[in-house]
Amino acid sequence: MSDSHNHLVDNSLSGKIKQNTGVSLSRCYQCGKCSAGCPVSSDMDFPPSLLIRKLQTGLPEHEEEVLRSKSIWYCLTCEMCISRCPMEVDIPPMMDYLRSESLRLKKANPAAKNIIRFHKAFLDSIEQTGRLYEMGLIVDYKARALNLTQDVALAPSMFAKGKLKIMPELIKNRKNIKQIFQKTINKKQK
Amino acid sequence: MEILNKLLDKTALSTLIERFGKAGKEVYAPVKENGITDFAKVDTIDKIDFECIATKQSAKSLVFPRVEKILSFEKSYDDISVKNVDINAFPEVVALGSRPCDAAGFIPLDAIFSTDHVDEIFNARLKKLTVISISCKKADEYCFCTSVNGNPGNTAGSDILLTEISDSTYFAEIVTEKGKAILDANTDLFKDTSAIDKTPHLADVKQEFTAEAINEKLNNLFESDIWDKQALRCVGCGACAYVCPACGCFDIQDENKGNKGIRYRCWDSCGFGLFTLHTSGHNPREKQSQRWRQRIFHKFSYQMVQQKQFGCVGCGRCSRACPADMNIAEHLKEISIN
Amino acid sequence: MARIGVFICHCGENISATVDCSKVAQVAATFPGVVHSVDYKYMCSDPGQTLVGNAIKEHNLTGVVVSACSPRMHEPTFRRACAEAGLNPYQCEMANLREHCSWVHERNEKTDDKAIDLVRMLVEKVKRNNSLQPIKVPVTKTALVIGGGVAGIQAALDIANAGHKVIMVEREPSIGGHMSQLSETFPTLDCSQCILTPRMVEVAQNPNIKLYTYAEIESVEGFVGNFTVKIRKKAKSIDESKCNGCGLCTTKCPNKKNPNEFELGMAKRPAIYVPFPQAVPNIPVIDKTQCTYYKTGKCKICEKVCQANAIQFDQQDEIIEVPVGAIAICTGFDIKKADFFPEYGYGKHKDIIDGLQFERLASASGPTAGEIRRPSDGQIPKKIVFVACAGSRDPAKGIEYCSKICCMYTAKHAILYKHKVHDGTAYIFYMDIRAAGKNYDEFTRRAIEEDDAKYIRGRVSKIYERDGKLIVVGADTLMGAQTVEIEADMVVLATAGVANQGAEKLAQILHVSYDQHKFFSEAHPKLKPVETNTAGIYLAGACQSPKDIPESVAAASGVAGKISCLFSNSELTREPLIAVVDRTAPPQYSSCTGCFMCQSVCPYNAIEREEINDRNGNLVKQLAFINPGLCQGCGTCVAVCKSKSIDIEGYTNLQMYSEVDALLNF
Amino acid sequence: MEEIKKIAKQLLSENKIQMVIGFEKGTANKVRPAFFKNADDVEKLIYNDTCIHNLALYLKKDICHHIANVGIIANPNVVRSIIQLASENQVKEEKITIIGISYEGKCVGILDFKAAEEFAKTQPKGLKPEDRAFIEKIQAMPLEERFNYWVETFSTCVKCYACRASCPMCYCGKCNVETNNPQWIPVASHKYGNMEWHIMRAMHLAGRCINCGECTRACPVDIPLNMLSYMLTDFVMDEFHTEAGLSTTYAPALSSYTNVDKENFIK
Amino acid sequence: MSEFEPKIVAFVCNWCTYAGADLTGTSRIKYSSNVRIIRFPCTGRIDYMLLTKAFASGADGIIVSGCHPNDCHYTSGNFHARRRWMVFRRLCDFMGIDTRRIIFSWVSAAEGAKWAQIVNSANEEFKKLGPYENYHKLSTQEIFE
Amino acid sequence: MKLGFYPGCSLEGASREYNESVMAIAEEMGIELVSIPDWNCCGATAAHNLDKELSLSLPARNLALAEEAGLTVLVVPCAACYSRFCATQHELMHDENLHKKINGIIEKEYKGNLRILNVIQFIDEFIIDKLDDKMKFEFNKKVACYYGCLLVRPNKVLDFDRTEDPQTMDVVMKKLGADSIDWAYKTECCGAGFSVSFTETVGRLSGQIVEDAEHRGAEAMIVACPMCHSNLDMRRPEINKYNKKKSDMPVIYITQAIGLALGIDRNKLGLQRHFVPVKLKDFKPYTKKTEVENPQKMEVE
Repeated sequence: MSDSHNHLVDNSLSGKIKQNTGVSLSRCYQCGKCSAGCPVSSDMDFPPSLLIRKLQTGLPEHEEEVLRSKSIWYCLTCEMCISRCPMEVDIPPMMDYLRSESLRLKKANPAAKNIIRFHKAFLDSIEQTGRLYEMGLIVDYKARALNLTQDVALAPSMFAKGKLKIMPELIKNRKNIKQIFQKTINKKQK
Repeated sequence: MEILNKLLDKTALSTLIERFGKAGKEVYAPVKENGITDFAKVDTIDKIDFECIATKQSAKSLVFPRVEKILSFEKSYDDISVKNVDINAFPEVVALGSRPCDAAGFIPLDAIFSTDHVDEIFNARLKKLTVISISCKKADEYCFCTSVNGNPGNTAGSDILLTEISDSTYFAEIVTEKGKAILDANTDLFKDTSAIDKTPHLADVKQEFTAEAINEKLNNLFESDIWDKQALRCVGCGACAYVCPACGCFDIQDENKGNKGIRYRCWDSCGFGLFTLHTSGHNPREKQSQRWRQRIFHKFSYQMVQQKQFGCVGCGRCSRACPADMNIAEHLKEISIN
Repeated sequence: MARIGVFICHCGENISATVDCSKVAQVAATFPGVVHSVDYKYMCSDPGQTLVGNAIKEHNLTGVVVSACSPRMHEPTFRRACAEAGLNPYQCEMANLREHCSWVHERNEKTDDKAIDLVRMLVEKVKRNNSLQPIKVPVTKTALVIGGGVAGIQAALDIANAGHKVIMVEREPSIGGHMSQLSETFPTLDCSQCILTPRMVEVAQNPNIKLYTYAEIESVEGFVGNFTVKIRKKAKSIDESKCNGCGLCTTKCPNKKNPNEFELGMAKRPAIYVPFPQAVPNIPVIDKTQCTYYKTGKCKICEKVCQANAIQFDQQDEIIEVPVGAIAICTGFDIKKADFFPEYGYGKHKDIIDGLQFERLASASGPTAGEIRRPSDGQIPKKIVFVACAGSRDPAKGIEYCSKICCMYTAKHAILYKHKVHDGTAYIFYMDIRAAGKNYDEFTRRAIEEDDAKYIRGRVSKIYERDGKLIVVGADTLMGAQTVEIEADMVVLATAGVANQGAEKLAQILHVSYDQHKFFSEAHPKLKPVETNTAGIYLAGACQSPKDIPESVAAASGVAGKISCLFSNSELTREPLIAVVDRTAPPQYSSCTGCFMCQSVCPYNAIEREEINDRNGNLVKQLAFINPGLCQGCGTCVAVCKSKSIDIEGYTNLQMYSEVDALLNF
Repeated sequence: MEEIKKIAKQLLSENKIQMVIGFEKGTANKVRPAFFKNADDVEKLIYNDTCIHNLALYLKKDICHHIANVGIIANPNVVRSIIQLASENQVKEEKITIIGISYEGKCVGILDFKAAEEFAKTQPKGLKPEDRAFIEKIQAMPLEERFNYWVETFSTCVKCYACRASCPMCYCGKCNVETNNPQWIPVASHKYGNMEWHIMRAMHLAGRCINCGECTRACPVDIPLNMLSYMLTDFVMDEFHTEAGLSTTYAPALSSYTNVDKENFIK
Repeated sequence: MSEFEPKIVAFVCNWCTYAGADLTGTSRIKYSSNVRIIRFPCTGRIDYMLLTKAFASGADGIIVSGCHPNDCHYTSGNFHARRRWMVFRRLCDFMGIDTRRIIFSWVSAAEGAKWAQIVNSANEEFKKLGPYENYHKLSTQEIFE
Repeated sequence: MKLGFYPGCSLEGASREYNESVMAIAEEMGIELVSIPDWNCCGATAAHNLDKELSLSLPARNLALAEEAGLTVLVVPCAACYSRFCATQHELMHDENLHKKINGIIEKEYKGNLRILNVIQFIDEFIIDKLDDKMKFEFNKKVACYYGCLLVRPNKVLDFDRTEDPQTMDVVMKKLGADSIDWAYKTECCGAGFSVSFTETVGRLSGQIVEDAEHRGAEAMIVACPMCHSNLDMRRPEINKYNKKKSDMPVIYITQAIGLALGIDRNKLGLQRHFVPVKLKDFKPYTKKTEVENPQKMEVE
């Protein structure tokens, strides 16, 4: 037996964040610098520091709020928060984790539907072709989002400027890519 | 016992070794390894170096090992339990291919360990040792056995002495009961013969002086300046003593691992300054010349008085080993004509 | 035969909560040589010490192992207790069951085993301890005070008034330190210079104090009571004995456009200057890097106008060697400059200033004569933002510790600002208000309640300039971490107090330890707050950690008390834990063969060459001899001695060997 | 050789020295150290390329104690030894007259210490190719094999201390192996005792050994123990750029330091 | 079966590492209890023969620790020690003595956490290396049997 | 000289002009950029938003392929790809178990011997020193260098320039003869991956950036990230809507700026593909500067 502390397994959300990402939320002393610097904090229902505060309480109702929040989806991963945080609380990986948890538990905020659709469409494109096929992505995304009129004006001019391709570019070893998807994201979702 | 004369084929010697092995006897013989010939355990004849004039070290470690456990002890809170070494557990050993001088060396050594106090451990080892020597057909400039009552075909100390009389045959002299026991157990290997004159088959070692003359001279030489002169280049190491077949000095030390420990004896040399150093810092043999004098006096005077035995067999090992070329024969000759 | 007593301390529950003390005592009782072994709740208490004393007498003990806390804590306590019971104090050893065992391990059998091993080790060691007598050394009753800030001034005056000589060394041309730069002081708002200047003058006039300004410590050798200090007195280019302080040279100097250090660059000064009007001594210095004569070989106007003929262009640095008995380090602190902060523009904006600069702006003797004006354009700022914790409590990019004084001086700044700019608004971004001190919280409340300081709880994320305004972007965490943007005219960063620039070098000269922030380390955080680990060297003021004026002064008086105690004896008693060369009977005299490798490794020059002569005076042998007054007991000589002729008391070869042996063989 | 004899005779006859340490004929075709106290004796002096014993050793022995000035026939190894001994305060210049001989056997006349330093510097002393090859062979072994190699090699050591006795740098009045409280090195010549003894000896010679090889030559059981100190000499040269036996004011590697010594192994 | 627990001896100087280990205690930072600390006045005092002695007596690993360069209470003891260890390590390596089992470190009086980390990582390393049988055997075989 | 090259999806699609300009200046400087054979998408924001291991595996496959192809230096112009590559490298090199696991997933062995360079590092290392010899025009305009997020953050992983107020791009632009302004939005986020899903947010974030640059007199913005470029260029209608005024300040890739200074044909640099027309003209011909005067030296004499 080693001498290390035998901590009880922390089942709170912040405990899971610690275990899965190594980010310790107890380090946050609520200075608010992340919220002040966050470009999208005004769009969020809870700015980053407040979101951490909710997780620090460890109360189930607060955790629920977080998983159902818009904040986690509005995060742009611009890394401004971590680059300014005096305590080096690495928020972006925490956000990544919260998003995957929110998805897994089917608690994603309705406002985030478009984002999720976009991400999924994006990954589908990669899974199929190995690379991003922008035309396909846009068509796929719009189909999913049922937002057929958005950016109607943009596509033709992009096309005109040679920025969109009609045919997807396929990589040779698509099997390899499919395998990677099988072993990672697909495995977890099934 | 009267000496029995036999013949032994070299091929039979090989069989003999095998039989020793089967009988649980450990056979030690000169073996050449990395250019140095020394006694080592053998199980076949082909490892044995028969050509070597003298092994670098003598055969004395077979009965007087470099380091030897005497007893073991164990401490507890207020008590110590002591266990003597089990002398019955010593193996039967055969020294094969030793030279007559090696064999002769066991005699003064025995004298040291058996005068006054009879050393059980030494004697137990000696008792289990059988010496089968081979006469010398070659000698070098360091050999001087003939000056100290020995000769290249000397049987003293050997249980069996072999003398090579042809490429294939040894003349075997069965000297002791121990030797006879071997003969009796292996009659098929030995052939009968009458006495043979060994002289043509022996090396020529010129006698330069007599040990008796040295003994005589020493009576008046204690205060002589000859010791200073002779010891000038001596560097004070213990090489001479450690290769000497007749040197018996030892140190007794304890070594422990926690509660448990052993007492052992290990070789020591009168040539070391530490040998006689007193706790006070005073040293009765402070100078190297005094220690050299002690060495000569011990071997040629004191041992004669106490044990009726010289402490030198003329093997010349000390001179060969000396880093400063202290040639003992040369020094002794100088003393004899002083 | 050794008769050892073992005493296992529970330290309340500090040890016994983790280590089975009674088991350890029982096992220790079975060690060879141990005749008495007990455990007890508080060994260091009076009854505990009596327990040890009685056992020594009753069992006729020859050695004692107290198994309790770190020997660095209580070794002297128990050695004293042993001595009182008639046992030589050096026959007492301590096994460290608390810091090295109970506090760092879990409660289990392995920890008990370790405790037993630690005790066994020390039992084996103490069996081989020698009974030693303390060494007496004389004391030089002169103190060296390094640094002439408020702490140094206080320490020097207190020591001098106790009747001892003091040598004060100050790096700058004048004493006074940072306190002389301050405007008014919290929480009383009295004028800093008004209270400090008289004390500065007192230093100059006290006959017991010898003051060297513009001087630095070159080297320190020796030991408590007997230091030898070399001071480099930098050339001021002025003959101090002739200068009458008329100041004509400074007014006539044509080279006036040099940044004024005392005003933190917010004003200019001539190349020959007195740092500030109230400087002590009131003697100018020529700044050689700026003086036209030194740069071009021409000018010498100051020489021409000086009627006292005090200008000496060819003056050289002077090295002064003085013997002292004790040293007080009062070197103070520096502050992080505003150009340290990335998200606040790396000092690009002139109107983002640090707290010390604000002090000068608010000071009646400052560059604006006490009016708060922007450095960029001299306008009076109507909106001012103070940023607390600027760089402090920021392990990521700044300083991880709390700089302690900033909350208070920021509150003071807000009050001073309001007093000077009645129609202005002061915002303060803060994280916590740390105002623990007599009348301190009241003071910050006053800033908020009476002087209308707008405290916003949150940290500033970014400051940028736009159209002449400074946009301060922060958050208000009391409002759900909402973003707050203030268009300010001026920003004051409450930057952290950090260790003085030269602290590390000085620590190395003095051989005292310092922490990761380069602050000097005290010998014990609670019980020896003004001592260093080196006997005879003391600490006061902000060189130890950020401190405010009352704390610095209190520590300085503490140091003065310590030094006065030291000087109250004519002789010092030193621990006899020093190296010795073995001696034996002639003709050996010693196993030392005089190769003197020990001499080349001794940092204290404590090893001399002893000559042994015969009756006719002929040299027989040269041996190493260790001067017991100089040896500090490091033992490096012991390890380099090939023949093991040197040994060190307290850590002898036999003792250390036995410790290794005892520890591992069982 | 005639020139050496001439110098020695002259020094002795002028009583500038009272003894010359040199060589004479030994057993068979060997040479042996010899001590000449008058000019006539010097006729017996010989010098040839078998004269490899490090005579500097005798400067620390009884025989030189009461002699005012000792002349010594000094090849570069001896010169280096004397310089090293001088740096360790073991010999005094006024008591020694060095008659220098180069590696090629050429007599370079009488050297004072300063000249001896200069002379030593002109006599290159690197590792011989075979020594280097040996060291490299050892280094190439896996750790365990290296360990076993030395354990086995040292197991034949009888602890006669001929290595110590023939080393000019082993001049301690009381060798560490002879201290017994504590008993740093087991007295016995068992594997452990032998290993410890050779570790200690190598460490004591680190940065002091002048690579004369006497220890191995003296060893009655031919242990290549000089390789330990040769290897360390090389290491000290590489790391600290110092070499024993070139300066009488030399600070041996292990009793000096610089602020920039490598510490990449320290955590 | 219980896991192998290495025997670790730590030779530390009084002023930095011993005090650092005290700080580990006052900070209540946990570390492996396999270590036994022996206090020396200075790293300059530490004799290399004690290290081999420790191995011979059953240590599986050794930690030698003192003040950082320039921080020595006695000015230069650690500098001398550093050289000594350089040479000693070289010799050990040449003789096949496992230098991975001797860990040198600088731990100041302020580095309580570092001390715990040094001990724990040493403990892990020594666990990986297993018992130092080669050296233990050396001192126990032959005549002790 | 041959260097490894990872174009990434954007450079093959919506940001072709970036690719074209990188290739154009590399060619001019005699550098051959070798694409990783059979490269795949780095996964961008989508992957790490949804699955960590996927987000590491996709870049790791590319890195492994590059290593297999014997490349040691990899130029990654797209800031997003660069960020993903660096993050992957950092994570794998700091976590042995994770490294093994990812190698297992991609069924390739990435050893970690690649040096990953963004376009500015590439310019700094291989191009800037040669500019003096090859420049034909001075880029004598007032410009705002815009770094965005992913080029400089997080510093711990990228170790490139200083996070707040970076300077490397400014240095390059100054070298080209531009007056690069000090401004407040150098490293603020443009909205990045929300370009499609939250267009309004992008309008706001990018709007503030464009407004500040224009307010401070910039004639052009210089970028080194295809996402920044599409947001600032293609989303100009949304930006104008947010700012309630029309802005026609062009957004130029730093490689295009260099290309212009080198006198490369505008179409070869892909300038015609911009939504906001690049109307910059009147570049001053460049004359190589002779010996730099050493004022200090003069003073001594």
